[in-house]
Amino acid sequence: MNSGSPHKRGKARILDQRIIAEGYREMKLSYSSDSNGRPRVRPSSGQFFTILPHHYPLSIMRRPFAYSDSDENGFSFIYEIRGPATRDLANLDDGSPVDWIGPLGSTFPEAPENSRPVLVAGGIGVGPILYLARELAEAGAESLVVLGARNVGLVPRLEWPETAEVRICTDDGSHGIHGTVLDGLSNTNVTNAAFYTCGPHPMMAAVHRFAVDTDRPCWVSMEEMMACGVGACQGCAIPVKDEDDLSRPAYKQACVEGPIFDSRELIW
Amino acid sequence: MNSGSPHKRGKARILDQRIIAEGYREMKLSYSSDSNGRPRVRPSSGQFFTILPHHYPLSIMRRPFAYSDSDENGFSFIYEIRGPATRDLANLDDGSPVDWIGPLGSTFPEAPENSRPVLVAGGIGVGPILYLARELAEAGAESLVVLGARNVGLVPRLEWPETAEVRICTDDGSHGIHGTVLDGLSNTNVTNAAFYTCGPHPMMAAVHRFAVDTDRPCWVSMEEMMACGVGACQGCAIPVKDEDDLSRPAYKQACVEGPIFDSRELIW
Amino acid sequence: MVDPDLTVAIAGKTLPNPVGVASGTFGFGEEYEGLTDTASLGAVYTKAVTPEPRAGNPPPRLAETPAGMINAIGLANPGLAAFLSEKVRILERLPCPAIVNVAGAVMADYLKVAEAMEEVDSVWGIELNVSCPNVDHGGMAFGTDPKVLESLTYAVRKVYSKPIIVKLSPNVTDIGEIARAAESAGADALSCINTLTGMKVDVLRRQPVIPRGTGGLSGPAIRPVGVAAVWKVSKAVGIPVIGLGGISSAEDAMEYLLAGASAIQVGTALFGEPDIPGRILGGIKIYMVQEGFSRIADLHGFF
Amino acid sequence: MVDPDLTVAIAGKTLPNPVGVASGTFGFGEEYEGLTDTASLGAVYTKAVTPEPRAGNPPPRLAETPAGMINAIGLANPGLAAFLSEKVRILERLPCPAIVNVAGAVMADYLKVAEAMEEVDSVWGIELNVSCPNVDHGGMAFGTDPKVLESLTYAVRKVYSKPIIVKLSPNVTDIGEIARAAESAGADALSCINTLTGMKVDVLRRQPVIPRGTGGLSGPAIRPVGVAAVWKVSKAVGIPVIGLGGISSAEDAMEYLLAGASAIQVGTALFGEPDIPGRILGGIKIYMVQEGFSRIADLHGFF
Ligand SMILES: Cc1cc2nc3c(=O)[nH]c(=O)nc-3n(C[C@H](O)[C@H](O)[C@H](O)COP(=O)(O)OP(=O)(O)OC[C@H]3O[C@@H](n4cnc5c(N)ncnc54)[C@H](O)[C@@H]3O)c2cc1C
Ligand SMILES: Cc1cc2nc3c(=O)[nH]c(=O)nc-3n(C[C@H](O)[C@H](O)[C@H](O)COP(=O)(O)OP(=O)(O)OC[C@H]3O[C@@H](n4cnc5c(N)ncnc54)[C@H](O)[C@@H]3O)c2cc1C
Ligand SMILES: Cc1cc2nc3c(=O)[nH]c(=O)nc-3n(C[C@H](O)[C@H](O)[C@H](O)COP(=O)(O)O)c2cc1C
Ligand SMILES: Cc1cc2nc3c(=O)[nH]c(=O)nc-3n(C[C@H](O)[C@H](O)[C@H](O)COP(=O)(O)O)c2cc1C
Ligand code: FES
Ligand code: FES
Repeated sequence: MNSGSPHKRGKARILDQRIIAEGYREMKLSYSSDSNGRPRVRPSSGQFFTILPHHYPLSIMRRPFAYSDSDENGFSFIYEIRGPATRDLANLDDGSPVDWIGPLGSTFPEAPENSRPVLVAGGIGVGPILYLARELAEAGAESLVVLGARNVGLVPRLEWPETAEVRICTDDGSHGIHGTVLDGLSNTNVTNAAFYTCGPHPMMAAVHRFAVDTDRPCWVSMEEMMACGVGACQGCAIPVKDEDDLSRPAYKQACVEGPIFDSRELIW
Repeated sequence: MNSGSPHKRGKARILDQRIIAEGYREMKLSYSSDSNGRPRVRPSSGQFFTILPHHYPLSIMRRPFAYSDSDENGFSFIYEIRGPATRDLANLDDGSPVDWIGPLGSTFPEAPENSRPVLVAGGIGVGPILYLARELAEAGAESLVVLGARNVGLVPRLEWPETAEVRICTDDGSHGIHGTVLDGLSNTNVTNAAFYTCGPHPMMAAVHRFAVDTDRPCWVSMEEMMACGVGACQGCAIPVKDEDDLSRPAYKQACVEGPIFDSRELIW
Repeated sequence: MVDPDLTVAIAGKTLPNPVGVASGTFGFGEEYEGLTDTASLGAVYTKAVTPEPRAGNPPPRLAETPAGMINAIGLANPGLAAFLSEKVRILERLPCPAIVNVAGAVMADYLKVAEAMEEVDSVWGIELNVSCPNVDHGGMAFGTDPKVLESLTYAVRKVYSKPIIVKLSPNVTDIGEIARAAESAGADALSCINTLTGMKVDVLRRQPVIPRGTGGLSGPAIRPVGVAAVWKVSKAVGIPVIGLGGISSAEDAMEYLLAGASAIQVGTALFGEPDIPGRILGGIKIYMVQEGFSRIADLHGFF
Repeated sequence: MVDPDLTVAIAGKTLPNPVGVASGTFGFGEEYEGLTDTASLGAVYTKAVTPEPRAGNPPPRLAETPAGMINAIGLANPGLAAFLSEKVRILERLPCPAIVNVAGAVMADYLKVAEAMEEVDSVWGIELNVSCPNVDHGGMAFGTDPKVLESLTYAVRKVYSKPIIVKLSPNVTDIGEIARAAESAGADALSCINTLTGMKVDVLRRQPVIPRGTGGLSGPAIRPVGVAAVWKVSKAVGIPVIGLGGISSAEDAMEYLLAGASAIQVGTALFGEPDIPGRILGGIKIYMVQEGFSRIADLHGFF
């Protein structure tokens, strides 16, 4: 088997999982001790892995999740209970095996020099944003994190690095700033901001427009249905601008050309 | 909902299960305390129930099992681990719910007066035969039980009533009588025997022929694939002799006209 | 909030609600007594009735497949005479409409049963099974050739005045063409789909599990095929379409209703959960209330 | 015990073993690097190649269904020129035969790609995709009309000398008739089945999940349909049949081989378990050894 490729398949065991908000959990997994149970390269923020659903093959498609943390011993992710695969995850006992393929996809790029990373997350987007904040902190960089949630019950209880300034916005004002993440960005000097965003599509679209208006760079993490996760099936098409011919649609593959895209590349 | 019908659907909880032979288990279940969790009538030996497979609807068909015991609090059965549904059963924790429909099908008829019940079982047929032996013991009747197994590892470790004389036969002679159940029947006065048999088809066929040769009554418990279990789908056809017209096939439904049949009715 | 109107109109008659139970999976209406409430059903579609009694195919007649099953019952039924003398009594007692599934080998078979049904008051309508893949002369030719289907439907129409539902096979190149043939010959509604042709092999015996080779595949596995068929058929015709194939939840039923069905039938899912029709109906009601629909017929036409 | 002979003969050439990976699920052969061992594959069937590049359909292109999935990729591919300049290099490096899946909207498209493939040494043979249900001009007409298929196959035969495999659609009334048409026009083998037409509805959005409505259903759900089709087709023709549809284990593969297939392909199951082809091959070997078979071709003909 050729091992030039960075991704591989392995089994990990659930170390522990905890509820971090209504319907949201953080799960920690540990690699098995043999080298076969470990990835070839350490996953970076923005990247994802896929798991085989517990009810495979009734649920036939692997499920992608973004890393929220990772070290040589294992990795973590944050997930929302949505359907069969995540319901099964929530019911698994500690110690249960999870079949993963990873790391997959592109990473959040480094911010341009002298810029200040502004990380904007909502919903299931919080996992990769947390990982990015951790990486930035490790690199000694400061960051601004803006989190959006509908109400206080959905605000994730997480430990953010000290170098991150965290602003929480709730639609109903039940916690933090009353309003959306854009309200969370007002009164902020964005002249040197570099935006990184992951979350619901409308939220990312708003951050993209804000970045365009303020002429700052913006990277987004795109979600699309995935079957193979490795660029083989063409299932995960993201509409992009075709520089050569704007009249016809062009697509990129979220799994290998993304999930992180320069927001200006995409059709919003 | 009309409740003229004897069968109903309910949930029971696994009280406990134990290994009784290689690949064979005895499972005890208790009805939930509300009347909805209990059957309308107490199941009798020969009857069966169906369970919804744990992996429903990947496994879409309910699975039938014969009662091996039953009282007002619950019931038991003996099963062999064969495929998806029984593998799941074996992995369930005590306390897990099991979705049952029962009691279904016909019962072992009473033996003619002055006859001696001879019960012959092999493999998964041991459950209903055990229940019949128990019922006979309760009614104060003696019985002869002949059990066949390939080898000692497959001989079920069970508690038989004291009024039952139990003979065990193994194909390889590793336990009890060396030979088949027919060898177990030799040296037996069968002039007043009434045969009841459940197990592999060739075994039941042999017992049937033995009963015909010795001119004694014989009841057999037939297995056939079942979908509805209540006579609605016509899936569980058992070929029987058509008295009117022997040239064309006739069938009876194992689920409602059986599973217990007079062996002379059937085409062997 | 007013309760939504759940009735379904077919040829001037109405079904009390859209959730029926499919032919061949609910016998003649009494077998599930104690397990399901027939009063909550939109209709019972009976097992197929043929003029003569049929013993059916040799066992095994059933095989399980991923999220589905194969059956090859072979139209086993007591025949028209026994139906009239024994089964009609059961249908009379049913608290919901009874629709008789009619099958045969040649056109005269269908006509004979249909003519007899014309006289039976307790029969709400008939469903022509022109799509049974499990017998050598099970009407499959009627269901795959538009011209043949047209003349069959036309002939039945002449002898039968109450609702005629033609049940379509998915095992065709162009189901819309077949649907139009049935409509033009006077069918009042179409039901689709019957089972897909399928086979399972016993790899150790090196024989098909079903002695005759192939059988009919049903269950959740085929639901996407049924929904696609209903969508196509409802675009091809103006008469009501009754959707079935793999429905086992209210959400599944909603897929069919939104794709163009005016009513649905539950088949294979009854085997696992006999009381599922009532729960499906409950779920449809909740959907309608929550999404602001007052009539079943308003549920389709969005795409 | 001698190792069984696993080779498969098609038109005088051989595949090293019967387990290939299906078109559209394995890209152009390199995407699963590190996840599966291409050296153990009987063949890689590439994603469809059309003369011009195709962007494919708008998302979502995928939907999950019970034990299956629907796709509507829309033949997204870089086109013939990019295939020749970029993908051929990958195929050359593959340690197993590469079979190029050829698609188009009109006959000239197929001929153009086939002609180009004639010149490419690293291409073992071609598979004509006349059965893609996911594009408006995806060759579906070629796959449903025996006469049209016959002339297409005949024309391709004239420009292409290496093995031609025609991939059949299950969405037809009589697959045997279509199979005979392809054989009579010179096809060297047939593969079946492509996906079934299926639809999934998003009941809250009240729209089909796939924007164009229907897509192609694949996965374990369709296996019984594929096995039945292979059985019928292998009875209808004398050329080898390559079976696919829902294979995810050695037992599934054995069902197809016993039903008449000379080789198989694994598609959807790769998404869940990319290394499954090797394990399927291992299981086939064990079956052959335990059951005393020395050649793959001896596995069929029992029914
Ligand atoms: C690159 C990427 C990263 C993701 N990261 C996270 C994360 O960190 N945390 C998190 O909670 N969720 C994440 N998701 C979404 C996650 O994949 C779905 O929540 C999960 O698949 C739901 O599965 P289910 O069976 O529970 O629900 P289902 O009911 O099966 O699906 C619910 C929704 O999940 C999405 N989904 C389902 N299957 C797939 C699939 N095969 N590919 C893509 N999306 C699918 C669809 O939007 C679907 O409508 C990510 C998705 C992508 C593409
Ligand atoms: C009336 C009756 C009484 C039975 N009593 C017992 C019993 O007391 N103990 C016991 O271990 N087994 C009993 N069986 C057999 C039992 O139903 C099967 O062992 C069980 O269904 C296997 O399911 P599975 O998913 O584990 O295996 P699978 O791999 O799905 O099936 C293995 C075999 O079990 C049988 N089987 C599977 N599904 C059905 C079905 N829906 N209906 C009938 N047979 C099926 C078939 O022979 C099949 O080949 C009985 C069967 C019948 C018909
Ligand atoms: C056991 C069985 C018997 C059937 N018998 C008939 C029949 O007699 N007449 C008929 O029109 N359809 C018959 N069908 C087909 C069903 O009515 C239905 O069209 C099909 O099963 C698809 O629906 P489902 O997936 O909900 O079961 C039968 C199906 C099954 C499973
Ligand atoms: C995502 C996807 C893309 C496909 N693309 C093609 C294609 O380009 N050409 C083709 O002939 N078949 C294509 N198919 C069909 C498969 O090759 C195969 O015939 C079908 O999926 C059934 O097999 P399976 O159930 O093992 O997947 C595609 C299938 C899938 C799931
Ligand atoms: S998921 Fe297959 S190409 Fe992206
Ligand atoms: S299992 Fe349905 S009639 Fe017996």
